[in-house]
Amino acid sequence: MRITSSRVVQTIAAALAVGVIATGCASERGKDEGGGGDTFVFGAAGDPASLDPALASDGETFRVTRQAFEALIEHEPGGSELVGGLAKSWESDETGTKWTFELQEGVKFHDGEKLTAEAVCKNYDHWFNWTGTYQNSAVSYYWQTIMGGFAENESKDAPKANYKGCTAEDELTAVIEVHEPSANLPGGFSLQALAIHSPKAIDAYKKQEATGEDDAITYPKYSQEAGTVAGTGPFRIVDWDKGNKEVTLERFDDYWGEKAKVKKLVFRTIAEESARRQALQAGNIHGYDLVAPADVATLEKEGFQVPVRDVFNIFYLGFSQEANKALQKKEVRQAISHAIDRENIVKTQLPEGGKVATQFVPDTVDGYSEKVTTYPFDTDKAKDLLKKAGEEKLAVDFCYPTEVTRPYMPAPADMFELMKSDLEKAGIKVDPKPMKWAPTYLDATENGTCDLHLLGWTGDFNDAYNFIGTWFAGYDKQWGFRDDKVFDAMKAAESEPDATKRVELYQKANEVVMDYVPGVPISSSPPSIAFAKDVNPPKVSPLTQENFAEVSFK
Amino acid sequence: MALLSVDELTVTFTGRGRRDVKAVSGVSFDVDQGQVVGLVGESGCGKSVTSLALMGLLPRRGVTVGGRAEFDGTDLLTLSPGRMRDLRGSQLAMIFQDPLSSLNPVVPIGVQVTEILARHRGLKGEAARKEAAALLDRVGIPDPTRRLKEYPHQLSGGMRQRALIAMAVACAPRLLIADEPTTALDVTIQAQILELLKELVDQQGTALLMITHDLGVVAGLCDQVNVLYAGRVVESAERRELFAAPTHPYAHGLLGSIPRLDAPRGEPLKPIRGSINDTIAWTDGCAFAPRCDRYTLECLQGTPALGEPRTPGHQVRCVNPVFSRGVDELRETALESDAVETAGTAAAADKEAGA
Amino acid sequence: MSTKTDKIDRLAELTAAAETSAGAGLWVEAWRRLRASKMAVIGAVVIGVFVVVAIVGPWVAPYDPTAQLWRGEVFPNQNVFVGPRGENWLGLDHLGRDEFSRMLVGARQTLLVGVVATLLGFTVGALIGGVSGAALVLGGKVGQRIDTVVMRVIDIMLALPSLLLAVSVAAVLGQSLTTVMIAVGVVQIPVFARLLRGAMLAQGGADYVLAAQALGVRKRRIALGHVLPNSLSPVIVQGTLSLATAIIEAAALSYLGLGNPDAAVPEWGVMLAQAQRFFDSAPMLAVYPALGIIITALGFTLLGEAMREALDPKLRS
Amino acid sequence: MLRLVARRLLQLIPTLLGLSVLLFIWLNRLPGGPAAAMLGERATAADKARIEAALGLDQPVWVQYGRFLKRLSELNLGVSTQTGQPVWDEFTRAFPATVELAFVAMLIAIAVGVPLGYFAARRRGSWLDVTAVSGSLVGICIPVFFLAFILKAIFAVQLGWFPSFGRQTTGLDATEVTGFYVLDGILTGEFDAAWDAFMHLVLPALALSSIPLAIITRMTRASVLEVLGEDYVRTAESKGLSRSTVRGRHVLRNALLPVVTAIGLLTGGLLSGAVLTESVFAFGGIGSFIKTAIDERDYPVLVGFIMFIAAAYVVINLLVDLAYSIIDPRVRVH
Repeated sequence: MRITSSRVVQTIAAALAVGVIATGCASERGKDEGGGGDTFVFGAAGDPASLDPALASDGETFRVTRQAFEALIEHEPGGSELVGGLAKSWESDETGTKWTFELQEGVKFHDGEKLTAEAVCKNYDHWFNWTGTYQNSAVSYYWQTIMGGFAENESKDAPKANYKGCTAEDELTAVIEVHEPSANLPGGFSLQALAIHSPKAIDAYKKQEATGEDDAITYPKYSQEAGTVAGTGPFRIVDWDKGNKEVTLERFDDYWGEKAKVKKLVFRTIAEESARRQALQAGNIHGYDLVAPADVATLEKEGFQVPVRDVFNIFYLGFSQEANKALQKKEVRQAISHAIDRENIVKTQLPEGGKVATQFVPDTVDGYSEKVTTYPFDTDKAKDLLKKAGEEKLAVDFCYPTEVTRPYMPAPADMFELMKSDLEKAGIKVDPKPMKWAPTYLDATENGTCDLHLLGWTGDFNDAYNFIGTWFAGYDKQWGFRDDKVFDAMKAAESEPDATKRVELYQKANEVVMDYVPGVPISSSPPSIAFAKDVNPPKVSPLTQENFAEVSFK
Repeated sequence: MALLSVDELTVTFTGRGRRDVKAVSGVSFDVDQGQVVGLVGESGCGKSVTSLALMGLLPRRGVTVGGRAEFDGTDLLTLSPGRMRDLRGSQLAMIFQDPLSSLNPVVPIGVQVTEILARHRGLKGEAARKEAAALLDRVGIPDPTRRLKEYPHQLSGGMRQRALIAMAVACAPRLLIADEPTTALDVTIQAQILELLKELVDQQGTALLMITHDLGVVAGLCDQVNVLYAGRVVESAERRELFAAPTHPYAHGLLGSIPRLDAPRGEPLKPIRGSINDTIAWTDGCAFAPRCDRYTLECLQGTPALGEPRTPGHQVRCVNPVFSRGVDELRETALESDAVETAGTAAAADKEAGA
Repeated sequence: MSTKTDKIDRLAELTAAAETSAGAGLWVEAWRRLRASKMAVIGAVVIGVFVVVAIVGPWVAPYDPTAQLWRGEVFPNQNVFVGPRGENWLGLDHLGRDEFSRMLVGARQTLLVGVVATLLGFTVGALIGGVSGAALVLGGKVGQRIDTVVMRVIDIMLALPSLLLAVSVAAVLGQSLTTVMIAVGVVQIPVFARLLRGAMLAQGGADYVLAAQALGVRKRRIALGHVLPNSLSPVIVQGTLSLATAIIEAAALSYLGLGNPDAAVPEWGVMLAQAQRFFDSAPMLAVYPALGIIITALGFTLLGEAMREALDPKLRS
Repeated sequence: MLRLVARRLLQLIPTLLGLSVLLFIWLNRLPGGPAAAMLGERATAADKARIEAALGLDQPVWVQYGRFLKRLSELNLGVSTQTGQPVWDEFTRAFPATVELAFVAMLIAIAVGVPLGYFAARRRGSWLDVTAVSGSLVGICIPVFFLAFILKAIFAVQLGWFPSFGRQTTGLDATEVTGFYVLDGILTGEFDAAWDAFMHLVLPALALSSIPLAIITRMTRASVLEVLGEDYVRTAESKGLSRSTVRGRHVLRNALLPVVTAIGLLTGGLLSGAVLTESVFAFGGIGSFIKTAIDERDYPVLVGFIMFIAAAYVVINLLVDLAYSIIDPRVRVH
């Protein structure tokens, strides 16, 4: 997991984006024929990378594909609990290596195919047998995270395969086996990247290679234009107008579940934050995600709907102990924790619903502990601790990203400045190291070259390991420390098959971590999403997995 | 009754922030039907300004024009711009000094000729083109139809001047003003152009106001001559009279400063001292005083009046005029009115003098 | 006797009276008309004020421009800002810092960027242009070849939109205030080079050069002693104008996120780019720096234009 | 004529060659250069190795340059790291938008600037003149992106007269022919679409036109003033020609010569402006594409764009010279 942090980011964006749309009350009037009222336009922050979610790891892509593809397991609308998706039920054996899924009956793919156990296996085997560029972690990131490597790993750096095989016990019973139990399961089955495609589509995919070893990946043609891809979702993708930066979806009338309320769903890319807001204000779009905190108030004042999501992310100040030896002293780490006025950050920078964090998981995640050591804002205490550590003259390099906003950190530069002045009040000299987000900043943080850095993570699914596990399960250059107490606590939790026991172990782990303070958890903030006055918005989800089929017009 | 009678014409430039400059202060002269009148003087003496004032071509802002200029009974100076436009080109026409810069570089000759025909004679299309060709032909431009399509930079200097003349005479104007029409041309061409002008004037009975610093030209062409100095007429006489007996020290000086091929060897030229810049305001006295050999304090008693100290009709503005004999040789040549010859020598001489 | 003298005296004084101011030297005349032109005066005043502020700003600034003294009073996330008031004449910025102090101190940064960038462009550009100009005028065959090569390079630079050029530079050097200066400066190089060369060519044809050559004056001396100085005036004018462009370009870079990344350091361009986020709730935060930039740039432009007119022989009466 | 064209196109070659060298160095040799960036955020050692091999960073420089050049010559500008699509395709997709925008902007600049400059010169010193001159000076001094921002805030957001972003109202699904939406609308008879596209153009075009407008106004004014003093204008007057003839045929025609050249140069500059304006209005053209490319450090795109612009620039100026040689007989090439 050398590159966790960047991953973190990616996923966040992903999950985030994905979410956006969705749950709204079904209004009869939504059904009326024709009229612009039947087209719902949503402002996206970026173009999707591909129409095949399996090749993607970013939210902008998932936001779109989620409306057309469904996974075996889904999250409850507006919540983070796992519920049936294409599988109405699932179970694992006691070893946690054999997963059995009971599929829904009468599910049709957009191309008319029927959902069967074979279809499911065809998908998993297709991914497992990927070759060439498809094995590039940039393409198959999520597969590699959840299921490890491939049938034949072409590069020694690819993780070892954990996927064993998939068998269709009968038409609607699929069994997926893995070598080792993993904390990523069953959560992983809910990932959009592992959503189920029509077998016919899969055959079509197989004929096309992702190419362009040269200087970047070229995605296969089928993933760049509507037509081939086919899932089971409430909408089907009918057009991707790259010139106009628009993806158009239409209601899928043979959908097995509750049909979509609007005839047409359009995702329109508007890169600029303020441009998105103005588009909504000007009535050119019906909603958008990643609302700047500053805009929330404005929009509410003007009568737009800005439903508050539950938090599902964590924003932290990371220490790289190898970059600055002083950070290896616990007092110093504690001092910094005390020095930072987190209240103020939440008060002035985060949108409504933001929370001060006490540990490296948000309180919405199972495994959150009330009993962790806390470090309230106290400049004098910080000074004392520094004196104790003999580090009155402490000076630190503080890296922060420019020109980027993340759901967990709306304005990095501003937050940096706030923390900087906090630290300086505590007598710590701060040397600002602003960097461009990609690749400079991400490389720097990955390799732990900054004393202090700002990062965060939004969960893919409700499992604490998806947060702390990615950081503290073992040595990581980003943090640059080895502490068996911490590592063991993680191991224990990960290898525990029983869900409830695991949760307790996670709570322990959190306490251990916060006692060691590898960094300062700052806050959890709900990424804001906004909708026009005249729509019934979907249920907003902490995982930002809103379902646009719920949207309708008033 | 004169065709054009200029009376006390004054032109004052009022540059902002600057002291007003009187370029022409009270110039009066007449031009009769078919007559050739010369306005002579060094550059800067106000002759060109005079001509522009008559044509109504002086910029409106920053210039005040006074006096009267009766053209056939109507005062050109108070005429409405619109009326003036109608007169210009049809009744009054002008030929300028530098033929190259006076022609629009990006418009074919043809158009520049036909546009005036269209404006004043309502000739359009083929008719206009025919007439234009005829005009070019008349001013001695060979192969006119081809020339019509060409641009000024494709023509020789002489051709250009001929083209300009063609435009000027296109509507058989009653008064033609030629401002140094030959100065920019080679000696031989000069002669031809003068010849041409002469012909045209004779044929059409056009009156010609010849503005020049070249006495040779005057000698060859003019019936009546007005010598200007610092914006005032200092001497005005019939051509022969003037050459015979230049009475104002300036006019005298001018004639004296021309080298003559027939002058005895070793006889020095008698150039006029100083330059047009060494001057005093007329209000203080004779503007020429600073350069004048005959200058006395009397010269500084206000503007000297225009009198006729010698022969009636020969007006001189001087308190102590020259009564020596004139320059008969030059007169002879002038009498023969062999323009080509004189113009040639004179101009050549003029060049040397200038160098 | 006496009559003779007072004859002369009288005449002398009258002549003197009539003397026009004609014949004054190019520079004298230019200076005279410069003083006469309103543009120049306004421009000069603006620049004067700006420079003074830039110099004394940090000392007269009422507060530390980087200290978040009123942090508790500003809530960007709820659009709660503090406008002008007794203690903060221009109100507070989005982090509770005194906007007025930031404007004052920012002036220096801004001026710095403009001046350094222009100087860079000027020096390098003038050097290149001068060399190849001199080479072409006096270098014969070889000189011509040199000139062609140099000018080809210059053309390449000219062929790039200034912003792209700046971006490339920024990308190579990484982000910092220095980068901005260099980036903006590089953009100016070809302009100056072409200008000086052009001027020198014009001068090269001038009679006095031919004369000098005819008199066998050494070529280097002609180039340095005659051609160069006489070619400078347009370059000087351009220099003034470039200061304006530089300041604006720098702002543009900041907007593209290539400006000085340490936003704590107040610089008008950065302040403007940042404040746009809050435009709806606190438009003035964007307007102050924007005005600063516009007015300053205007100052330099006015002066530059005035100088151009003053030095333009065509416009001399 | 043809010889001129040929000569200029030949000149294009060394320019582009030189440029390619610079870019090559930048691309493959300089620290923080793209080679790193291409790896993207989640690259593993495997990817690094793969790409380094692909870029042949192990081979001698000249070999690498050769390959680089070959790719360029095949118009293979590489693949955008943002979109994973060939840069060339991205350009051809985004180009019409920018051309359309730049064209309208230029149109505004000329249609307003020339008359304004002309009358300012005719009535020198009048209030019109003063406004025109000072206006143009201010115009040059307003940062384009700020102007764009203000225009949007006022006319799109506050007053709602114009759309605030994009090229076309969503869901209008107009048929696309040329990619120039206004034109398409007219061609296909979907006039509502044409109008819609036009409304989307207004604000960005206004913002973009500010600088060329200012410059054209001042140039026109200056050169009209100069021409008014020319002898041939006096000649024309002396012929008693009607005002319109004198002004049209004799004054304007000559006065516009330098303006034409300026327009050529400005068109090149418009592309810089487009980067700023388009990003403010999320106008799906090359400009906003480049803005993201800059944010994302999408080097293949930037490199491609630079080459592309360089070429475009030379061609534009060639066209200008041709135009010039047509309107000014003195430089006509035979």
